[in-house]
Formats: sequence, C-alpha cells, structure tokens
Amino acid sequence: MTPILSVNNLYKRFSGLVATNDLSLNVMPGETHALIGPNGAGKTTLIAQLQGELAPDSGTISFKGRDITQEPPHRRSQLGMARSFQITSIFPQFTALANVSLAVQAQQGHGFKFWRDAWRDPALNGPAMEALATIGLDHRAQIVAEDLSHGERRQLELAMALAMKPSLLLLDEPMAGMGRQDGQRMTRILSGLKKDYAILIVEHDMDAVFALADRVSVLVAGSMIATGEPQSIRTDAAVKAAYLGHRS
Amino acid sequence: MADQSNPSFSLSAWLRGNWPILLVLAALALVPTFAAATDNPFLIRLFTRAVIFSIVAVALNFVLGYGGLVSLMHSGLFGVGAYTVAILAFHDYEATKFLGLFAGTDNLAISMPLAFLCAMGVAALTGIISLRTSGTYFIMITLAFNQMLYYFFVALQQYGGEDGLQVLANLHFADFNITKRTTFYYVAVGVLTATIFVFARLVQSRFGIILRATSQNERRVVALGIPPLRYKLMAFAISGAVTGLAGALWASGQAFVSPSDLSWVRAGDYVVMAVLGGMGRVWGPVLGAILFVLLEAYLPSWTQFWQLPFGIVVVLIVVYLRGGLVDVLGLTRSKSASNTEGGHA
Amino acid sequence: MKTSLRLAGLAAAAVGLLLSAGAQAQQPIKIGFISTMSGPEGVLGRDLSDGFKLALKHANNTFGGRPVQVVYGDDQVKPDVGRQVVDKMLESDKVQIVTGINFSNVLLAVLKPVLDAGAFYISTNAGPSIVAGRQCHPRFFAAAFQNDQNYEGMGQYLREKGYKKIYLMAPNYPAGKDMLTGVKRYYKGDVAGEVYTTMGQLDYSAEIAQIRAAKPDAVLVFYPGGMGINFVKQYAQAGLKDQIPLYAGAAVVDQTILPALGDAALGMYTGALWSEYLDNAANKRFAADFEKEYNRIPSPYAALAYDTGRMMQAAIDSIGGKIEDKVAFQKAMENVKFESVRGNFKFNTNHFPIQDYYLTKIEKDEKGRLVAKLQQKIMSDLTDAYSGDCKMAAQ
Amino acid sequence: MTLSLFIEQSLNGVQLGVQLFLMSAGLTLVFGIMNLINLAHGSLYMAGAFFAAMFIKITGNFLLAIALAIPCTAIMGILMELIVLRRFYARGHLDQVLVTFGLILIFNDLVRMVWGVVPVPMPVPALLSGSVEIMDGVLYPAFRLAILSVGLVVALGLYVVVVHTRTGMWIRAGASNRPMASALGVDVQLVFALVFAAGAALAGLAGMMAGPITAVQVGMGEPILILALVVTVIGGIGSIRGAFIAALMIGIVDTFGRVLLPHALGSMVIFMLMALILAWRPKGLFPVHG
Repeated sequence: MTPILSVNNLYKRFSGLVATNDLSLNVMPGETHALIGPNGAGKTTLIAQLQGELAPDSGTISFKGRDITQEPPHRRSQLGMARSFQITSIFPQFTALANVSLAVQAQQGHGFKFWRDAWRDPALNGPAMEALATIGLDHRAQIVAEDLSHGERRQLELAMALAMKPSLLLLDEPMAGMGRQDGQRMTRILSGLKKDYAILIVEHDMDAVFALADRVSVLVAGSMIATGEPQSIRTDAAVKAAYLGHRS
Repeated sequence: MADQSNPSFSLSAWLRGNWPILLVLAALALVPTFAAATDNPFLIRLFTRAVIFSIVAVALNFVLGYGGLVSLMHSGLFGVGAYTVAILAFHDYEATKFLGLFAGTDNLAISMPLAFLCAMGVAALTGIISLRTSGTYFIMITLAFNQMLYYFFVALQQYGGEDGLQVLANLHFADFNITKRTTFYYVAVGVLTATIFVFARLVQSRFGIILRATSQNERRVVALGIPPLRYKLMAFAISGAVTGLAGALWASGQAFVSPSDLSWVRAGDYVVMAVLGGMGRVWGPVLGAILFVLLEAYLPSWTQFWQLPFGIVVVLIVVYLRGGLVDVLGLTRSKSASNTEGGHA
Repeated sequence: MKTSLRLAGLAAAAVGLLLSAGAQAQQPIKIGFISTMSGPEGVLGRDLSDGFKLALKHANNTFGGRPVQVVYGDDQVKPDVGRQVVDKMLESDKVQIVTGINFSNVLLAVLKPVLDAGAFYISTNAGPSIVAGRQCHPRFFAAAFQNDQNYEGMGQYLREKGYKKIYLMAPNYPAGKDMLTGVKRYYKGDVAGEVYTTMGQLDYSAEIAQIRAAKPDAVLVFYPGGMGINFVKQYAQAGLKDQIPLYAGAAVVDQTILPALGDAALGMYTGALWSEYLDNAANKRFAADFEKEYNRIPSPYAALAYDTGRMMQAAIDSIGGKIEDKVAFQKAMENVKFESVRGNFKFNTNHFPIQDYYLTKIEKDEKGRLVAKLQQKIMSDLTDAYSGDCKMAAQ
Repeated sequence: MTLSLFIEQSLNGVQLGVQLFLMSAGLTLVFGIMNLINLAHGSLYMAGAFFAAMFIKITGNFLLAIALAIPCTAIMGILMELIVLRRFYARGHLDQVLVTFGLILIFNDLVRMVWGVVPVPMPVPALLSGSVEIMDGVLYPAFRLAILSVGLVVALGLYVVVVHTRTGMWIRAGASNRPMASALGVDVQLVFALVFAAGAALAGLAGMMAGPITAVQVGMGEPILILALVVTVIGGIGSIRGAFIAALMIGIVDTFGRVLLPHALGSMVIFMLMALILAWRPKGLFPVHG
C-alpha cells in the first residue's frame, strides 16, 4: 500500500536554529498517526510545511503520490488536505453554520458566483449541517461563532475540516485548552472519524493519543527519534529519556 | 441559468433587517417636491451631490466594510470615470479626435459604460500590485496610486490641467435628455438604488461571503483551499467600476471636472462617509454621505471656524458610535445579530 | 451678525412687499461674495472680503438707492465646493451679482452656472485668459486684471533694464503659465530657464542650485501665498539675493505674506497694479480708512476688492439702482466712471481693464514694517493680449 | 550636470531627507510601538513651528525659543494622548485614522483662532543666516547645515536610547508584549505616554527647524505629513533605521527627480518609488514584525 502522505528528508532552519532536521514520515490511508514531542520540538513548524504555509529548505512532500512541495497552501487544501489550527481559527462574525458552509463552498470549487443568495443555498447548507451533526454541533448551528464556548469552537474547526471532504486531516492539538470533559468528548468524536479518514494528529494529551493512534511518531528537536505502535513507544527507552530529560 | 434548487435572494427577507433604507430612498425621492414647495431649487443640486457621493461610499464600503480594505484611491477612480465622460465630450465639442484616433461623443450611453470599464481597468491594474500588501501598507500604496492619478490629470494641459475641464457639449443618454436638473436627480437616485440592491446581493453571494471571510481571517480562507487574492481583486475592480460610474454621473451633472475631484483629501472624505454612516450595512454609507454633504454645506454659513465643529463631530462619532449612524437606528451588526442580513436569522 | 444681516434683508423685503409696487427700488440688491476663507490661503479671502466690506461701508451699504445684501461663502480652494456655494447663492439666496473668487480654477468652475442663471460675475481677482478672449461674456467683468497683466509690466521692465538672460519660475498651473506668458510677451532676451514646480511645493533647494549653476542676470518668479514665503526665504538663505536679483510681478510679494517674510524680502523689486503710495484722493482715503478699520496695511487684494465695490456702486448709481435691466447694467459697467484707487482705469471691449503698471521695492516704513514702496510707473494704459479674440455677444 | 552642481544637489537631497527623518521618526516610533496611526502628527509639527515663532517674538532668541517650544509641544502631545488617543490603542487602524483626521481639523481651526490666517514670521537666527562655502564657489546655507546636523544627532540619539538603554528596553518590551511587560513591572501606560511625548517633541522639533525656511501657516502640517507617511511605510512601520534610510532615499530621489525629470513625472516620482518598493517588499524595506 502506498502512503497517502510521504515526507522525505525535510529540513527547515530559522536563522541558525534547526526546526526540522532530516525528517521523514509516512501516513498510510485510513491510519491515525499521532505526532508527539516536547514543547518546541518543531511539531507546528512541520504541520505548517505540510500545509504549505512554510516552505522547507530541502526535502520533499508527496500527497496521494504527487509531489506537492512547491504547491501553495490553497492547492493542497483543494487536493484534499484539511487542517485545523492549534489556536482556534474560525470566522468569528459568521454563525457556526456559515463557517462550515464556507468550507463546503471551498470544496465545491470556485466562488465566482455573484448573484444567488449563498446564505439560503441548500447545496451549501445541507452538507454543512451534516458536518455539524457529525461532530455533534448541529444544535448550535445558528449561533455566531464568537459566542460559542471554547470547546465548541474547537469542534467547529473540526467540522470545517470535515466539510472539505478531505482525504487527510492535519489536526494541530485539537484538544488544546480543553477541560477534561470537553477533551473526552473530542476523543469520542475523533474515534468516530477514524474509520473514514487518514489523520495526522499532533497532541499533548497522552490518554487521547494512546486511545486514538494506530502509530505514534516522536519528534525531538526537529528530528524523528522513534515511530511505532503505541505500546512499543510507551516503553521505548529513548523516548522516555527525551521526554523526561526535557521535562525536568 | 437559474438553478431551480437554489432559492433566489429574498427581497422581503432582506428588507426585514434593512427597512430604514426604504425610508431614506423615499425621502430622497421627495427632495424635488420639497424643493419646489419651498422654492429652493438648490436643494436638488445639494442632494444630487449627496446621492453621487453615496454611490461612491456604498461602492467603497464593499471593499472597506466587507473586505477590510481601506482604499485611499477611490477619489482617483472617481476621477477616471469623470474624466472619461468629460474628455469624450470635449473632443465631441471641439470635433477633434482623442489621441488622434477616436472621435469624442456626447452620448452618455457610450461614455458611461466606458467610464465604468476604464475605472474597472485602473482598479484591477493597481489592485494587482496593491493587494499584495495589507493593513496600513495597503492604505499607503493606494494613496500613492491616487497621487499618481492626480498628477497625471494635472499634467494633461490639453484638458485644462489644474484648472479642470468644462463639459460644453450637450450630453444626452441615447435619445433622452437626462441632464435637466430634476430628471438628472432622479437618474442619480435610480443609480444609487440599483447600486444598493446589487451590493446587497453581492455581499450575500458565494463571492461576497468569501470576501467577508477573507477580511475576518485570511489565513483560514487559504487553509480552506480558497486563494483570496483573486476574490479581493475582483471586489476591488467591481468597487472601482461603480465608483467610476459615479464619477461619470458627476461629470454629466456638474458639466465640470477638475483634478481636485481626485485629491487624496476627498478620498479620505469617502472613508469618513462610509464609517460615519456605518460599515456594517450595505446602505449605511448613504447616511454618512448625506450627513457629510449637509454639514459641509451649512456649517460654513454658521461660522467661519466650521472645521472645528466638524472635527468634533467626527471625533465624537468615532469615539462613541462605533457602528456609525446605523447604530442610532439600533441596527448595528452586533454580535448575536451578525448574520441577520442573511436567511439565518 | 450675518444672520442679523439676513434678517434685515428679509425684513426689508417684507416691507417692500407691503408697500406699493412703486417701492420696487427699495428691494435689496443681492450680491454673492465667494472666496477662500479657510485653510492656508484663507488670508486671501479675508483681505478680499475686508476690502469689499470697506467699499460697502463707504457707500452706506446702499447702491443706487437700494440696500445691499451680501451673502458670503467659502470655496476652500476646491472648484466643486465653489460650484456648490455659488449654486446655493444663485438658487436659495437669489443673488444678482457674484464676486470675490481669487483662484482661476474655482472661477472657471462657477462661471457657467452664474452666467447661465442670468447673474453678473464681476471679478475682484482672477482673470483667466480664456474669458478675456474666446469665451468673453456680456455679463462677465474683470475689475482687477487679466492674469498675464501682472507680469507683462515686469517683462517690459526687465527688457528696459537691459538684462540679457533671465530665469523664470512658477507653479505648474494655468495661472502660472499665464504669468510667464505675460513676461515673455514683452521681454525679448534669452530665457535661461523656465521652470514649473508642483503646486504647494515646500522645498526649492534643488531648483535654487540649478539657478546658481545657470548664472542668469535676473530671476523672476510667480509664487503666490505660502509658496512665495518658502521660495523667497530659501533664495535669500542660499546667499543668492545679493548675487542674482530676484523679481516678482504684481500680487505676489505683498501684505499677505510680507509680515511672515521678514528681512528675506528686503530690497526686492516687484510689479504692481496698485500701491498704497499712489497719489490720488480715493486711494488716500482707502488706505487710511482700511488701516483704521482693520489695523493693518491693505494688500492689493483688499484694494482691488474695494475698487470692485466702488465700481459696482458707481455703475448701479448711474442707472438708479435698476440692476434688473441687465442690458442697462452692462452698459453702465462698460462706461463706468468712478475714482479708482488705481488712478487710471477703464474697461476694454472684452470687459477687462486698461490700467497702468508700476514698480515697487520692498523697504521698511517709518514704523519699521515691511512695505512695497512705489518706485516708478513702468507702463501706461496696459491692455491685455486677448481682447482681439473676444466677440462680445449681445445679451 | 557639473560635478560641483551634482555635489550640491546631493547635499540638498540629504538635507531634505534628514528633515523628513525628523518628522518621520516620531511617527514611526508611535506607529511601531503603540500600533497607532497618528495623522495629527502633522498638527504637532505645525504647533512646534507656531510655538517657536511665538517664543522668538517674545524672547528674541532662537535657541531659547526652541528650548521653550519643545516642552510645549510635548505637553500638547501628552494631552492629546490622555484625552483622546489612549482609547484608541486597541481599536482598528481605520478608527485611528478617522479620529486623528478629526483632530487635524480641530487643531487647524484652533491655530487659526489663536494666530490668525496670516502666516507668521520666523526669521533665521542671525548666527546661521549666512552661507558657508563648502567647496570652491559653492555656497551652502548655514541653516540647512544646522538642520542636517540636528537630524543626524537625533538619529544617533534615538539609536542609542532605543537599543542601548533601559528605557529603550522597556519601550521594546511594551511594544512587543504588553501583558508581559506589565508583569515585569513596567508601567506600560507611563511608557506609552512618554513615547508619545517624545514623538510629539520630535514632530515639534521638525516644525521648528522647518519654520525659518518655509511658511509658518495654518495647514503646514499636511503636505509634510504625507511625505512622512511615505517615508515610514517605505522604511517599514516601526523601524527607526528603516525611516532613516527611506527618508534619505526620498530626499535624494525627490531632489534629483525634480531637476532631471519632466515636470509631470517629477511630482509623482516619490509615489512611484513607494509603489515599486511595496510591490517588491509588501512590508517595507525593514519590516519590524515578521
């Protein structure tokens, strides 16, 4: 089986600091792949390179067998890569439904339609409601996004990503800043999505990571120090050392 | 073309949230009657000015209030439209040819669409460069383009340079004489009405929603797979085109254009009108333009130091009425009412 | 005060209506006075309106036996604003005469509506060439000058002075071109440089360096208002004042900027169509009364506006106040007899003045104030160059 | 163009540039640190010139007048900050532009009420009224050399203060992270008020130095404000170094553009330069953030 996402020998430096160091990574179709590592390991930098906001200094990124290293971010999204942000990134003045409709619209192609009322367009609102229902936010569809709770906004981000009908979800700390209850709910939602999507998830909540992930990769100081089944990573000495050493 | 499964724009639903514009338009339509009753025909001229500025302010607000783009080149775009009509009329009157190639015309059915297209072209060309920047840099680069347009028309000695250009030809629209004062006023009000209607639809179309989303969170729009630049460019070109049309009306109504119509101060005035009126509504800037024109006309006749109260009004509105005059009507897009323009309410 | 004036006018009108039709003559004559009152150029509007007000005062606010009601307006140097102010004067206030504009571009923007409305325009200042020639009009009179005239006399003087090579500078706008055209009409020597600068330019060091390098015999500039202050100060500081003499035509270095210029202007020669030192009774009365009224020396702007007012009074007096008879009023203006502060004055066939041109020198008066002292008459009965193009139509 | 003329014109360009830098430094400081666009910076420039002219008339001494006028302008700046602008740090740039536009109108009329419409005199100090022979046959006005020196001293002073002192550190801390700076015990409100006062004083100083060579009149702040905005934006908003380099660039390009190009191009050359630079580098030459 060919990987859906394949990263080969990626390098990225910021004025002397190596943020990504000869990094290689494969995500297989249908797999939930977790990326863990201490703060400052370069996880968000990696996500940004995958999604195209940052250009790597060298190395390649292939998506669905196609080299996308030079593609701009919006092209990667169009190819089926959907991202959620570490810091909630939504459209605060739109309702939850409108936020997701926009994602549906993006997925349906160009927006050079000037006349028909998009707010009342079932071709947009239908799929959008579906995506909201999938993550259990349909009852809040008419609420303006900035009035949603933090947990709900995180869910909304996920709904937007789903509405793009992606083949790969890049989730950058989907549980960041959530309380225990919200975190558990998010874990449930994600485990429901597992079967339909390939997922690359960056997360600090180890309970969630071990509950969700098929494979786990560990990133320390820009380098990948281990990749494997959750059980083997849990017991890996190098990982323990890196984590504990860094945390102390 | 119309897809049956897509319900079209519902005017009645839109008006539920925007009823005051009907009152404003009705009041504007009654101005000539009032002017006749009070034997003060000047009011028609004054309101012609207010209506034309309203068109510009509404067009500007499309990129300003909905696109988050503070443009200081709308007076320049206005001037492009105005000079298009005036220069064509000049060549018609003098029976000469523009650049030795094209004959002029006094037919607005030809020159107005040309003004629309010229302004659109200038907006698109400058937009390609200026939309690469954002925030304050965008304000300043549009200012730079405005100054270039200004000095360009100052340099055109053949067309009067700094002194401006009189329209001596008798303008007409196809077979209709529309330059008679009252007729012309109704034409201007008609164009304003159409402008409001078109932009009200635009901001709720797929295109408009992308534009609004871009101004809220451009990074997210990109992550959704939408390249924002082309939408912003299209919006800027549309806004510029309508502004050019307003300029064409201006040239026909006043029978005079001059580079001072393109000054950067005037560009700032348009921004003031949009903000004073309220950027949260398509028609908010109409209120701002009317207030602006009335203050500008009547304050100086009360006091020689009219800039002082005018400045104070501006400061107070910015400090206390954050949603503009629309706020007074209780119609601001407050948090929980943000999408009431659409069918979501 | 303006309101009370207007109320008085209304009251007068009301009284007029109550009386018999024979009281028609008692209805006020309405004049619209529009000028630049605000912003940096507001000083011009102030002087123009002060001069005009003094003329009204001397006339006891009565022309031809009828009270005069003046509506004042501010054009802000914006042609479209001027246009709006004038529309209001014509249509709301129903003025019969418009006057006061200082800038040619504003004048050109308002002229058509004024004349189309059947009103008269009598210019206190601006006199663009187009109105002197092809577009001359029976209801347009330039009481002050044709723009070129301000510099024609200096062209003549520089020629008489024997300069071989002069340097010319002006802001890049039509009046600037008019002025320099005026110079070249009479000066026939070499022009070492003819430089047009941006309106409102602040810094002239680059241009001054070019002048120094060109080594002309003399420099003649047209920089009104703030630009004049900038240029003359910088020219003096560059040390050029004593090497290459600096000249200006009329209506540039005058009382609107002299107090701000200070010693930088001392010794400079300028042209003049009027001077407070001209020896005639009307002028002595004007200069004395103006200084008493406003506590400053009058500028040429004030003097020509005063002259305009006196001229209107004389013309309207001569037809017994019947200004509604437009043909009669036109004839009265064309043949107006009044004691001008300029001494010698009459209208040409194109309704532009025929007048004398003088040389003045900037010196200090006995109170230590900078003044333009009268030196000599350069030309007599100076006419403008465009009257030949004017075919005055009948009304 | 001969060599001596070229040198003289270059000096003119540099001198104009330094004068623009004096004006832009305060603008970019306030812009960069408080994230505030202050169009009324031009009004402070005007106020500086009027205060100095007034004090020259009273004291007859140029230096003394400047010494009195600078604190007056700074106080005016502080009042402006306290009464109006303080509320606007957190608001959008658009609101800032509008409110300071309103302030320009107010200040212009206030100045007109106090000093009248006639431009006021401001003579060159006697000591600097002459010219200096900088090279064979080329005289240069002493006062312009004085502007040049003042500008260079200010540039150096700003560099030292912002980069090498404790105050500078606070300023930079307050600029980059307000809550953090507060937590470290920096009184951000005070720092901001001080920065604003310093910006106002710089604008005032620029006005005072321009007074003897230009007209001191109502509205004198607006044309120079536009140029200063151009400089600030080309240099990169908030960058003192960028403002310095951009100011010199504008001064030189404008000077040579006026002399060498046809008039129509000469008057728009700096705007073309700005458009070109922003098309190439959308955040100016020395972007401060990111």
